[in-house]
Amino acid sequence: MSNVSKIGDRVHRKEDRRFLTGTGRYVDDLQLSRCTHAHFLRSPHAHARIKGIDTSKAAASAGVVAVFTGKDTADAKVGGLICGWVVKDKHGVPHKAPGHPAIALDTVRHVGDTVAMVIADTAANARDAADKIEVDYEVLPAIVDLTKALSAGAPQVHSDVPGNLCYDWELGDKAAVDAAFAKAAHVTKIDVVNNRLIPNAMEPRAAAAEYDRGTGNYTLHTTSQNPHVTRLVLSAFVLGIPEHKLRVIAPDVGGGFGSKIFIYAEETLCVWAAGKVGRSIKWTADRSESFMTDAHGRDHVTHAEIAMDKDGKFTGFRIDTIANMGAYLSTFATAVPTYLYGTLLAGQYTTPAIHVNVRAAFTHTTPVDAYRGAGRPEATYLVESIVSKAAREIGVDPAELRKRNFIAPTAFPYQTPVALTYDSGNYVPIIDEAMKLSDYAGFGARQSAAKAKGKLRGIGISSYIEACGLAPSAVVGSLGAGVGQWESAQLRFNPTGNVQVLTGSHSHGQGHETTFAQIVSDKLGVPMDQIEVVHGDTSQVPFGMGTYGSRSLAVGGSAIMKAADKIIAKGKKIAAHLMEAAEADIVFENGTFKVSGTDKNVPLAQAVFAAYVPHNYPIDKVEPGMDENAFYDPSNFTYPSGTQICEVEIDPDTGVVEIVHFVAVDDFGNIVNPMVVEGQVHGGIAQGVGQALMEAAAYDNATGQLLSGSYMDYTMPRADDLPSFTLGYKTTPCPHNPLGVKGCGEAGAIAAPAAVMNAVRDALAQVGAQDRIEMPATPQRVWAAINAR
Amino acid sequence: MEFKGEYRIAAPQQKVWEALNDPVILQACIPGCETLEKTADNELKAQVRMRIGPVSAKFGGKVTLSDIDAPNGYRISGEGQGGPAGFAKGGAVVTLRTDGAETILNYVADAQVGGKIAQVGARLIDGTAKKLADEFFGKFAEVVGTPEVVEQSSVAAATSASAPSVPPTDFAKRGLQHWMVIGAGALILIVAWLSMR
Amino acid sequence: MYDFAYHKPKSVADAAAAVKKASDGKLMSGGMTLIPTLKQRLAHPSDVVDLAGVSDLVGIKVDATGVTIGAMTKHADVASSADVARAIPALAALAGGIGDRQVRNRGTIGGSVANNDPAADYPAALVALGATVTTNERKIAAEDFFKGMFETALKDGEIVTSVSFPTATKAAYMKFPNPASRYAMVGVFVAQTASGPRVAVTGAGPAVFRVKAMEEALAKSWSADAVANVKVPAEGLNSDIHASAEYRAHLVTVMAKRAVAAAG
Amino acid sequence: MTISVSMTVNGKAASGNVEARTLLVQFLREHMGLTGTHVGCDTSQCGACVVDVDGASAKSCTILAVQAEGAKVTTIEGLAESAEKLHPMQEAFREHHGLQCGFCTPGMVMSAIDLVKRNNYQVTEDIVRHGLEGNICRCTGYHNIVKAIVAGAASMKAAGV
Repeated sequence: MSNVSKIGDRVHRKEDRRFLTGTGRYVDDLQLSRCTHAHFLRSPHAHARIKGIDTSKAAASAGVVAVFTGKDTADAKVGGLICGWVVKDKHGVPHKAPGHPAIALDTVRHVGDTVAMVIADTAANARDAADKIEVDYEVLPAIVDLTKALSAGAPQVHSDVPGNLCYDWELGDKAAVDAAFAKAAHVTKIDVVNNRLIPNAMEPRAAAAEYDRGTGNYTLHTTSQNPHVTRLVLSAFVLGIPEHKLRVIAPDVGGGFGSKIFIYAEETLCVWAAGKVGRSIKWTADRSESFMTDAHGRDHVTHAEIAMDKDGKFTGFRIDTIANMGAYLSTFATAVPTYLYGTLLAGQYTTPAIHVNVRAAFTHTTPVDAYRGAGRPEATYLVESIVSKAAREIGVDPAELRKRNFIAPTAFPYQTPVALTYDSGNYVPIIDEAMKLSDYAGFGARQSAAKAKGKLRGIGISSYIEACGLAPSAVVGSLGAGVGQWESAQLRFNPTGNVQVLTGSHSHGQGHETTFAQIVSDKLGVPMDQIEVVHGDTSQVPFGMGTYGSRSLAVGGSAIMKAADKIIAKGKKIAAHLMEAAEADIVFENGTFKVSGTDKNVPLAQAVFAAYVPHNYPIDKVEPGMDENAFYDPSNFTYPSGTQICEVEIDPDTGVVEIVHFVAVDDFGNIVNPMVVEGQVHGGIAQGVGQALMEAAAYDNATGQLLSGSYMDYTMPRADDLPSFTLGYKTTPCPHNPLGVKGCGEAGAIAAPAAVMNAVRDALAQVGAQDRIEMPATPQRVWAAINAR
Repeated sequence: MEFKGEYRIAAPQQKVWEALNDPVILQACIPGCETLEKTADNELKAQVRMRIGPVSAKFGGKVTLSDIDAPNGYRISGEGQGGPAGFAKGGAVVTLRTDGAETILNYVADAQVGGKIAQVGARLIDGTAKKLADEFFGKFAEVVGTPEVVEQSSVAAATSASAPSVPPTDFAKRGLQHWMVIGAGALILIVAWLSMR
Repeated sequence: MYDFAYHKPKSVADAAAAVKKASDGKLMSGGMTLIPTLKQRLAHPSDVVDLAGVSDLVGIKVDATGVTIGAMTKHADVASSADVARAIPALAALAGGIGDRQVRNRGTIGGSVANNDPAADYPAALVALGATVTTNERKIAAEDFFKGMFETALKDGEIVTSVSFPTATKAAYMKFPNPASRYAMVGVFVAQTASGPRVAVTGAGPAVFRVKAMEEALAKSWSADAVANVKVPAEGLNSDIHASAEYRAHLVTVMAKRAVAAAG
Repeated sequence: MTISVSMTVNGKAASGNVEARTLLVQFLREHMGLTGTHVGCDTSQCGACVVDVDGASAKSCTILAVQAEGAKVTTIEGLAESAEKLHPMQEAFREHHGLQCGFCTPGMVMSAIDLVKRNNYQVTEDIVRHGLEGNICRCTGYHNIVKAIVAGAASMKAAGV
């Protein structure tokens, strides 16, 4: 692989060899010396008062090192888990932030809430001991039904949050929207439920904490998407360990999809307890725990109305949403249904007046936070569902109605009525390409053929916009974020010319080790096998913000570009000295510094060597060494867009929905590695299809029990549930980052639910059942919709 | 999950009421019931060793009687703890009324399970309830005799292959009859059993 | 999982003795249900008696009258047996659709029938084909064997040694899987047997059951149309988050129709 | 109850003392240090733990170590001929980007090899999709896994493995 790669090449992944040979190193693979094992006792109740806990039998159980309860952590002044984004309500009042102790003190608030921690010499002994803890619960009424959580008389989740209302937030010009509706030629109304999802990264969360008594240093190996943020939160808010005494390492991580952004009780407790017992502690969730305690995603109920003029141009859009926070606020929970949702409700359209009201509610359920797409799938599902419904109501083809309302390519930068300024895009060619790839024109014939064999065929369109590449720190700060949103990079050349690329982003499947290397290879002309990408260790890598919100390439990649520019600038000074030329005459091409207009040249490796062995070196002008840092803070979000078209066939006898064709055409800006991008789109679509057709966290409304708590009842998409996908691209480069990239990680999951459901509704329209179906459109639900009287 | 039913019992109301309150009869009818004892006027304690398929565990249950209106009925509620398997709890309002020489028993019961059993065994919760109802019935039929069903409810019993010619509705009737026997305290034990899957 | 004493006897008699001797003994064949149950700590047996050491429980015999399958024969081996495929193709197809490939590579017919999970596939075949279960003590007709949810005619220490299926002139099995677990949400096995048509349903109720009305309709006319209008009452059928009793009842008819069509 | 077990793992004799309750996957990971075999669920559905036991794929989270007494077990670590030369199926996954986070990958590759062999090296997209019923991947949407296995079948046949 001693080749130089270019941006845009389909380069095979550098990380694959270790994953394919079983030599990846995930947290649970670590073997720590004298390691103990933690097990957490979980609440079986959705809401109960803890009247007493007797841990004496557990403490006496074989191999037990320690048993901790909420009292122990409170006595030790362990801080509560925090929410890092302050949302101010429509009156400017910050959201309600009830306490979230790592171990419940006197009340448990969801099934799976942590009640006690047992540490023993083996995992089995820890679990045996946990079985012996006796908890005296006084079971209290629970509220899990989101539509009732804000009603008078609903059980209260927190005594200091009256009516379970976390915040009542709005965005947009209500008066302008009301005026638009007053003049509307047609109004389309819709009620949608955005079903609660459980992320289910295949690697369960895990933590392995070490404490060095000699130095007082802590090390946490954990399944994190953002180890520096974990360190920051644990140090500054929860445990009070000085930041420089806590090292957080996120090694190979088996998928995250948002669920591994957050700072959870278990990881926190392992660090704290390692110090307390003076031994290493390891904990790996079993899948049951993942179901109960990984932050869930989505979970909205919405009523919306869109106003149109006589030509089908959207004139006003009003949205009323209730969003579920779960029992406690997870790390970024508050931002998801507000700044990642409300601001995206313009979609790709010129709708001039939009007003959204979001009320966030506490319930006795697992906390809800960002899951692949985070807010944007909810917005897209709503916008694209109501647009297709409007098209049916006014008798216009849904593709045509979309085109009529698209923002024109000449209108960028485009200011929406919901705060964002879209930077670039060109939507018509995208939908045209998607229509071509899906043979949209030929659908009628296929629908007739299906009908002849007793099947219902439908086609659905979803044209999404997302705001990603999170984001300008000044903007997110003004909106309440507790952290900056830049990214860091360091290019650390070694004297022999190879380079380590240290990034504050974190790869847990996205392929950074390859794409980031490609950027460096392209930019600096260094062969791929001379480049190593390092991430995930707070003591190796400069402070970084991690990976979420499709930000790694747009922000982290741009930081790498910036660091590379610094390398080139420094290299020019060295090369000018070595070639006895003026710095202004030096150009850098294909990994070599040249004196412009001559054949004199110095390869980068030679400049690097000179920097480390500065015997002949401009030491008065340039420092030795070749090691540059950069921090990049973008000037705007990036705005990937695209259109997906899904075609389904429904068997009315059983209600089974088969996806017969799925097309996605995206504008991700410039593409570094098409192979990796396609993989991201495939995976996103699968999760979106999962939401549309099969996945749902089911709680028993009366008891708050999680009924879909294993793969026996939570339907994960499998290979035979999905087709192969047809992908296409149209590119408008991002105008404000050096790579011209927009981000691709979430697009599939954002657009797919609406594409699938619009297709399902289109199919069901043949029997008048199009308004009787909600996600997930399971066979039972589809059958019931068809047969409803 | 909610059950309700109405039964005609060929016994005077006072006798049925006494049966509803007789731990000896109840223990005899509950398979796997190792102990059932009165701990106070309105409280019973039970230990049940229960097996369903591969599942086998010991449950401890506590039963409370309230709203007592002898001999017309009461509310019974309670819960069983199955250790790491989770818990089960439930309640029933039982009412009796005389009809000639016989007694009409009505009940409205609800049962809930939680913890591991609810999380991994959702598909079997209802079925287990039905199975347990059947087991109670068989046992009680031996002990007390064969009462007559006047009306069906949502509870139905197993449609067993061993008697394929009997339509499901007949099984449903048989299943329902159990509840008369199970009456009060036993319901909670059933619930405790449910919690095993 | 709680720990237990492990035994691997070499004969059925030793296995029966070992499980009887234990205070709370459990037989294990493929372990595909038992091990997950133990992992969830939903059982705490004192002893586990592994039948894998009893070699004469494995094998498939086919003759003119039918197919006899040893209790420890794996689903994958039934599915891939050319002899079974020739004698009762529907049986091979059913075995090939149990669980997933890895479950079929370990799970056994004896374990499946002895466990009698309400959503297991094999019981439908046994009942529809009129199979006989042979144990170390006796022979039991399939209909007498499956008693209810997870309940069989087996007594303590009684061990299934083989299952014998008579051939049928026509037979097919159609399964509608639970979308999450892939267990049968409804499975219908239809067979034209020497004693007439038989329709057995799994997954829908607490245990496998026959649908007399469909059998009578098929006796008059063996065709998909004959069962298409036979409705099964929803009362008494299973209900969960994936399928109400009504939906299951409906699926019984749909799957029966398809099974008859597939049987030809 | 401690029991001594012996088996052949990746062609080498392996033995150890385990509890009766020790699962094969625990034996492989904790006793042998072969951490390529993963555990992704507790209900035997995800397939991250698939290994080959005596020529058939099996979920090592649903087998007791004592059940594998005397067995020949092959794990993901036993496939590649050398550090440089991957098994054709591993190579196909790499070539077709059939993996992202890598966690399900070992089980997926082990299932794929079994699937290909059982279908006599003749697999179609449809056969592969249905044949992966016991394996869950959350990253790839399966598209590239399916492509990889179809291609891997051809290279396995060509390589005679």
